[in-house]
Amino acid sequence: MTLALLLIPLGSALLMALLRETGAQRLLMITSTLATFVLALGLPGDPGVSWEWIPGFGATFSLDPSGAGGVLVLAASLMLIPTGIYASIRIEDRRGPLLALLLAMQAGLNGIFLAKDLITFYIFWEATLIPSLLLLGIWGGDKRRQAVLKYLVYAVAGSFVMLIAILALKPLSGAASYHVADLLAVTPGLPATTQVWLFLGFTLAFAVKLPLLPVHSWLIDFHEQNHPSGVADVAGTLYKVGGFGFFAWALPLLPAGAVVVGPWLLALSAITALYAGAVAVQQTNLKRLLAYTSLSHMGVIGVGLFGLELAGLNGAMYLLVAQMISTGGLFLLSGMLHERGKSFELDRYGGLARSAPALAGVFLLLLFASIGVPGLSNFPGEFLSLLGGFLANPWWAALATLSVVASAVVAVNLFQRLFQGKEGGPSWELRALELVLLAPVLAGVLWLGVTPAPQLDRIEFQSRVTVASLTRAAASDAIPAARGSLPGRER
Amino acid sequence: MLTFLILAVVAIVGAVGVITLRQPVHAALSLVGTLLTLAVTYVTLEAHFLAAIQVIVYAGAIMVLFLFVIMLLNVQGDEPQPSLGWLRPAAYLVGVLAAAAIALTALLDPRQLPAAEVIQAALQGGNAGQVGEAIFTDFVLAFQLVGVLLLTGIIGAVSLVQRGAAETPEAEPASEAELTHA
Amino acid sequence: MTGLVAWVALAPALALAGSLINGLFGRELKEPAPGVIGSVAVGAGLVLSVIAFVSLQGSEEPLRITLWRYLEAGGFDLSLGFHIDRLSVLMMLIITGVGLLIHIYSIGYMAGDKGLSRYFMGLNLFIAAMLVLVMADSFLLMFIGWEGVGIGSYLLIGFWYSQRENADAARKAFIVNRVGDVGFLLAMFLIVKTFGTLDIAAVNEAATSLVFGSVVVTGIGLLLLLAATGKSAQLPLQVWLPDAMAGPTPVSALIHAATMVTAGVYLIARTAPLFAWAPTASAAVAWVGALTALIAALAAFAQTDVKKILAYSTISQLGFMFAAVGVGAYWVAIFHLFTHAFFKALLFLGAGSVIHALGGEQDIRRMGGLGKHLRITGTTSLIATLAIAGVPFLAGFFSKDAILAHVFNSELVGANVVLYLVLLVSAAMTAFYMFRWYFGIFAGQERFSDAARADLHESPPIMTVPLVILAVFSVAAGYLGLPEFAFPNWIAAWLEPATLSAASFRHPAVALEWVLVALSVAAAAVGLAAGYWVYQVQKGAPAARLGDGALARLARGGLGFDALYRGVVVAPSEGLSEGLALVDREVIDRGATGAAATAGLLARAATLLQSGYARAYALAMLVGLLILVAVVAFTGVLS
Amino acid sequence: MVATEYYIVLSAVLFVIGAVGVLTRRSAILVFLSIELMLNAGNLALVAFARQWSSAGAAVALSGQGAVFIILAVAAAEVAVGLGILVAIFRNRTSTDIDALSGVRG
Amino acid sequence: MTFPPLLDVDWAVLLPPATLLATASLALLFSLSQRGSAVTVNFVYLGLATASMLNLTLFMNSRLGDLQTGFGLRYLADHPALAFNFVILIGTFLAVLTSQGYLRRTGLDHSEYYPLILLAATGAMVLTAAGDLITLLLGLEIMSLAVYVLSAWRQNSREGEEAGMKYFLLGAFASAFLIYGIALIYGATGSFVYVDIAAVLAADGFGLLPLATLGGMLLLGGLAFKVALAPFHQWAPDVYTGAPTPVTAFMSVVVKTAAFAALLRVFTIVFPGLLPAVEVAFAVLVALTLVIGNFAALLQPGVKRMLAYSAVAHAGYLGLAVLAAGSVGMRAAGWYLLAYTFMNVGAFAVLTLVTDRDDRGDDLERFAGMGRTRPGLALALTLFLLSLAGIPPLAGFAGKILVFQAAIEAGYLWLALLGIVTAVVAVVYYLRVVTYMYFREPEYDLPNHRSRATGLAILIAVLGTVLMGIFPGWWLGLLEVGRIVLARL
Repeated sequence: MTLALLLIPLGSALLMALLRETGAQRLLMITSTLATFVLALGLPGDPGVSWEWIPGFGATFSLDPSGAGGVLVLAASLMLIPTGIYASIRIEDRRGPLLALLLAMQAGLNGIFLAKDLITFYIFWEATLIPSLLLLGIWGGDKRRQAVLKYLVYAVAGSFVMLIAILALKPLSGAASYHVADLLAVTPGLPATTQVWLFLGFTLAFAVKLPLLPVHSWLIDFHEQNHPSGVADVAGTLYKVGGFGFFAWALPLLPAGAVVVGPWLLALSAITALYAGAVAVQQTNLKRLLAYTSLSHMGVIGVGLFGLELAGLNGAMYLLVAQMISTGGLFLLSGMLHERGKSFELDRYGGLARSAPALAGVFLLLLFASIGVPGLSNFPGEFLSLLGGFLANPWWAALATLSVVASAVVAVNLFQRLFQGKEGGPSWELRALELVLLAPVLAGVLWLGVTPAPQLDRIEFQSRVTVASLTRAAASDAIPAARGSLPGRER
Repeated sequence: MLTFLILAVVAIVGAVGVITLRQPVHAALSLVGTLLTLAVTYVTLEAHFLAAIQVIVYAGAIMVLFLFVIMLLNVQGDEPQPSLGWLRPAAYLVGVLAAAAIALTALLDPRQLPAAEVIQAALQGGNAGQVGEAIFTDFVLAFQLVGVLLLTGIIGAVSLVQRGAAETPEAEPASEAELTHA
Repeated sequence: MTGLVAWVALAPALALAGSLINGLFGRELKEPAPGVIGSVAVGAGLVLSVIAFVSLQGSEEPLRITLWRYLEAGGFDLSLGFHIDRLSVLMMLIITGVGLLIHIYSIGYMAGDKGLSRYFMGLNLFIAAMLVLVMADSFLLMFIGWEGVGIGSYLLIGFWYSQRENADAARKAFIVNRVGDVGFLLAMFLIVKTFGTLDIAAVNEAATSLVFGSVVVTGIGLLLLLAATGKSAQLPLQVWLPDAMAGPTPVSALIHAATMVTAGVYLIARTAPLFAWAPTASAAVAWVGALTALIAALAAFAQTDVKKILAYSTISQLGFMFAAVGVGAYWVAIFHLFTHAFFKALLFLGAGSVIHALGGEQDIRRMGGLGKHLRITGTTSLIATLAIAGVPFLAGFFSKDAILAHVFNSELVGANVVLYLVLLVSAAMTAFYMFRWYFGIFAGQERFSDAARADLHESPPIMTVPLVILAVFSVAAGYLGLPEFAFPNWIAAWLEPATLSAASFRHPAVALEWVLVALSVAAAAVGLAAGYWVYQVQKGAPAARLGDGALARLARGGLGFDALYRGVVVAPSEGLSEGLALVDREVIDRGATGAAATAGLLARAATLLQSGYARAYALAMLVGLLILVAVVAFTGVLS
Repeated sequence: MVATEYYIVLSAVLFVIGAVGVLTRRSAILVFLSIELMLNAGNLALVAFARQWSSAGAAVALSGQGAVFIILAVAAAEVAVGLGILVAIFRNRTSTDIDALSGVRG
Repeated sequence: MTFPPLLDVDWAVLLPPATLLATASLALLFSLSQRGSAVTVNFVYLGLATASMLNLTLFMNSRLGDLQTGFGLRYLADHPALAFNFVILIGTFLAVLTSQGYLRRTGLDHSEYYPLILLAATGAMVLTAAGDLITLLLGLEIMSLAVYVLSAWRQNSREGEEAGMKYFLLGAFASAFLIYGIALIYGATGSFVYVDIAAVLAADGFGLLPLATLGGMLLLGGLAFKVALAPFHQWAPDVYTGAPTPVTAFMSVVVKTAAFAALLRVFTIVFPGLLPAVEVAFAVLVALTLVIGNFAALLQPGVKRMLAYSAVAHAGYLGLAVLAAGSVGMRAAGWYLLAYTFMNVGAFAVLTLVTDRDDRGDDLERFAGMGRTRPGLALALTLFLLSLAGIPPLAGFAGKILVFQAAIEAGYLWLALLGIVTAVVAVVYYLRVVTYMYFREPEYDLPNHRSRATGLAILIAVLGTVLMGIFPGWWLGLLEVGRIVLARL
């Protein structure tokens, strides 16, 4: 079944590329995304697969739905239902290829989240680059080529260095294979200094994708230049897998490295959260604004991760899940708005609440979800992330908590500019079909906000491993030595 | 020793002639001089068969071929106008360094020359029989491969030259792609 | 606890359901269906609250209802649940009771508005959140309610969003509240770090095991205070409440007078044991309250908007409550909260009735003499005014007197007298500005336009009946808390198990207590008399003379806090934000471009070597060989 | 008898002169001639070393001379192809300047 | 008079190259009576098939543990050599397929073309299996002479002339190095046979290490030229640009495979006995190659020339495997070269179909919108380029991780890091073509060449690129088992 989560989207993608007829394309999209979602619902307890892949090299092909990955898959497959169907309706130009790429993207993401072998993980990690690049490059805006280049260089520079760290991991530790179980048995025992360097290698890749200051600038262009339907942005939002990378790989495998480098990254994350919030206030373009907002969330996620506390790890993953849905929903909505207003410039809008109350209502709900209003999806994650950071370092966490204010400013400003103020705008109410499409998003936002415990349990199943590893590392006395060897260490 | 020095000087003078004489024919003849000197040197090194081959094949056949081509192409000397002027000093510098490196290495661990009897016993003057034996035992594969090599050389040379002036370039537009939109 | 009482857990759910119905099917609902639905939902909540109240009569044990597991993270796990004790049930009664009245009133007040269902959606949402806030058994659930009421408030302040000012006011309220929320969040983090739990009861219990007055417990207290100042519009976060008057008047009555703004007081009372363990934090609370009371009263002097006067009055009264909780007189604060809910709601609804009658006019300078036109409104408003002014035998008198007495008797030696005096002056000022308000509207010359006069009418019964009911409570509520030293005090006894009235107070001679009562009566009388003299006898001439003085202007603008914040907080933040945006655009983004340019240079350098000359290539080869040899030679020499 | 090292030095000098010739001569055919000089330098070294290795017996010594024979053949084949290329290219040109063949660059 | 010991003359190990030689001769004779090579080419396929079968037989034997050598360890048809032979055969096959339509279209269809290709492949096989320096030299020369001629195949074209001239002169120059190096090694050790040299070097009291090392360096220089390691690489971009595209494809894979095989063997058997710094010196070459190859490719306006530089860069990646040496390095290089053969020949094959008949018109601008006008070719080219860039799950990725892993295991983490950083640059220039094909509107009418054979070559290359990427274990498994001549037996 786990394998089916890759094969269904991938097979559908191939089939989609061949289909010419609109109706058939839509039908396939609906069937595929729904089937994937239903399968994702049934993931818990599924045994997963593990095959030898490159025997002499020690790579296996291993997928396992336990832990945070399964939850992320669930959220991603939920989001792809409205996204895919909306794309199949909205996109005119080269629809088939776009839908195929969306599905390919989904397959890749599922692979990233489910991989239990470091090489398998890397393959999906890198392979997902291609559909997202093509989505941006073919259907993007006027400056898409610059955006593509920037995205490409950032992503590849990070992940290639990570590749070296990955490749070095096995020979240095003497692990039997790249399977997580084999690695976990030995890599935490590596000398702390080695771990620090390897961790930095992973950090480069994950920090770019998370993203953290100052390697975030691709994200802004990425969102701004993607197709106005917002479809690719949703896929791109799903793609912010850096946090997951830290959580599932870098932290548990290299705990001593994490303990040494973590505090620095915690500070950086806190700064990112606040910085992005502050910059978001200045944005006049809806997509750029949303991009900075989600960057701010990513900072909060970082705070949760690098506090290296159980609560924070759980929260970071949960926020990632929630963020997929809330921010994804906002991008979809902005796509719907663009269809009506043909612009993302906020100056062009105003007073829409009167003519489009449902649009305003849904938008506001998602905005609230996104700024972490309790009872909605982002709150548990945000709360736990900041809590985790606070337990580790109250001051940086407090700084990050200030981003709560910044995001509130952004949200209410945005809502006011779009929906309040002057009246008598055109009638831009959501159509029934669009409301139906948004229903899964809203359901997800509420579901995640009201009963987070079941999903958090699944996440915690995995975070416990990490925390155990981290605790052992923190207790060892090799750390101070490594800390001294870190460049730029203050004295 | 004196013989060696004379031979060495002649060989080097000939070699310098190759790289300095303006007229290609002169340069080629200068090379022939060096090659012949080397043939004599081979004799001093107990390699009579090779000396003969050097004269017949190298100084004879190969150099004649060279001269033939020089005549055929009516090759003039180097173009008078300078190009890559910086290359010459660089070449000399690098050359000196390279020669020094090789010579130093060679002189680093001087070896005692075997006694004349030993050399005589082993090489027996390097006559054709001796060398032939080496070729047909140690180098039997190499000998076969030399055949292949020569075959390749012949086919290659023929295919290049045979087309000759007879070949007319295909009449095709400079660029097949037409600019459809500016 | 099971049985009928457990159904009380449904109270917020019912309100939420009402909100959802109004929200989702608003377009299909015909007037007055939205109002009826909303009122029924709140009414059901009231019934359930009464049931809970009754069931708690005999028992001091709180009613605990576990809902579902919410979070579980490492050391602390958390189920959502309700903890309904005597304090919460009192709050629930206020919320649903006053709430019901205001819902009913709104049916009349909002009649004909296009966004009726949206209005009741917001109102019900607010009730639901407020109930959650007071019923919560953990800080986290309380925070859920806390934010929920904030959102309800945001939606309702900006209800008439077409006007920019209203939307701005809503935005301001939300953001300022969010600042307070940061305090709440950080407090929660610190609580988890310290106690490993967010259960309020457990925290209260565990707090006493810490060192008395230790940094941690003080820190938690101060952070909670920050949260409370945000929601309760206390210094320094009081600036949003006057602007919040942009919302419909019933909203102001419910949210910005009776219930939501008291959440801060409730929060501190709820965590009384913790604050009792943090004297510094408690003192801070008291000082914040007292200063707010004074400053807001000052600001109230100069307002011309009927609602803004009430808004500053609310801030001021909340200051009294803060002072009370600050000195540890928790039940007293709740008592004042209780009485204040009635008379302040009444004042707002009265004001609403006037505004309604005058077709939207809010400027006190264009009112006057309305008492004879709007009899019910005028009478009930007078009762409320007297109550808030602290006129004996009305509700406000008892509760305010209790506060003054407890402050005076508190153990903040030295400071207690100062606090007392500040509050006493504030009390006198309250009486003064409230009479200015009352006389300005209901007595004296009629200053409204003829057009308004033509339309002038008393409000329909659906609005006046709630006024009357509230008026009754504004009188009667005070008798629940007669001065302890002489009379049985029901409310103190009722709240005792819930709020730990353990904070010790001096018990001076009864004579002194009577003196204190006399002083507070005197303060009310002085204020009253002054108000009567200035606005009734002199027709406001002394005030007019002050009219455009700098002080008056300052007071009118809320004593310059807005300007101060604009200069000290908003402008620098905006500057920072702009600066960072610039940095992001010009430095970080450029950095990427710069890297690309460097790569381009390297590329050009690499191709420059490719000169096309075979001889140069040969040289490179020879050099390469020399490099090989050199590397070998040097490594050999080195090793 | 003259020691092997002297022959090696001579061969090194010839080799380097050939290499410098490659770098400095602009006529393709002269470049080629220089390369022939380098090959002969190699042969000289081999022959000198063959005599030196007489110490290790006839087989070792003679294999050096055999190698020279093979290299002669290699040189011959190279010359055939090389001159073929030269003729094919310069047949229609007035000069054999290889610097003229530097259009492909960058 | 002492006779040397009788040599074991095991002609059977020569069967694959001998088959190619025979095919070349037959094809030449046959084509003399033909105008064009339409029929002759079938001989070529037949010969390649036969050689493959024979090679397979030997390969299976070597897997079973037979160490097949001949001529007193002068010819080592061991497991890696036979594996490399497969790569050579596949590369040759794909190059021939690509040539078929191309020759006819461009009027370059002369009867000696296929015989020369086959002779070059013969030389490549000999080079791969060479167990002594003389065999190495001869294999190299056979291969090189044929390729010199092929690269000058297009006469009356400036680029073609330049290619032939530069390649030949510099190649002969490099051969002179090689020969001089052989002479010095002989001078130091008294032998040409790898294992004997290794034994002498390893013997106690060996006193001529500097001389032997200098010889090794000269040898390395000669081989570095053939594999195009910087700074011995400069011929490559110019020659690759000027040679007919199928020949470029052939050169970039077959010549490279054979030269790397020889280099690996020398590096594995002979070099460990030299001064240890030799490895460092080689690492410097690899580092230079990685930087220069990748950066020079970055801004190339022509796709063919970009691919030429990319070939240089890939030599750098293969250099990493060479540094690892031994069975690890052979395994990594053997895997990489097959993957590289598929993707590189594939890319060049696509080029032959969209560029002009004179191989010009490979400017990046002309690829604009190819995703619309020639979707199939664009997709194939995209796959090849992505694979070359090392993006998973294509063959290039698995190859990359294998060579990088090998280098890291050999202790060359810094070089691996350098390699990966320059690989970022590589991604940019490869994907630049993709962005032109897909992210721009078509501006030019591309020539619409059609060739079934070339199409087949592209299809095979696509399959190879994809399947090797997804199932890398198969070929790796084949490389794994079997015996290798590593040192004195």
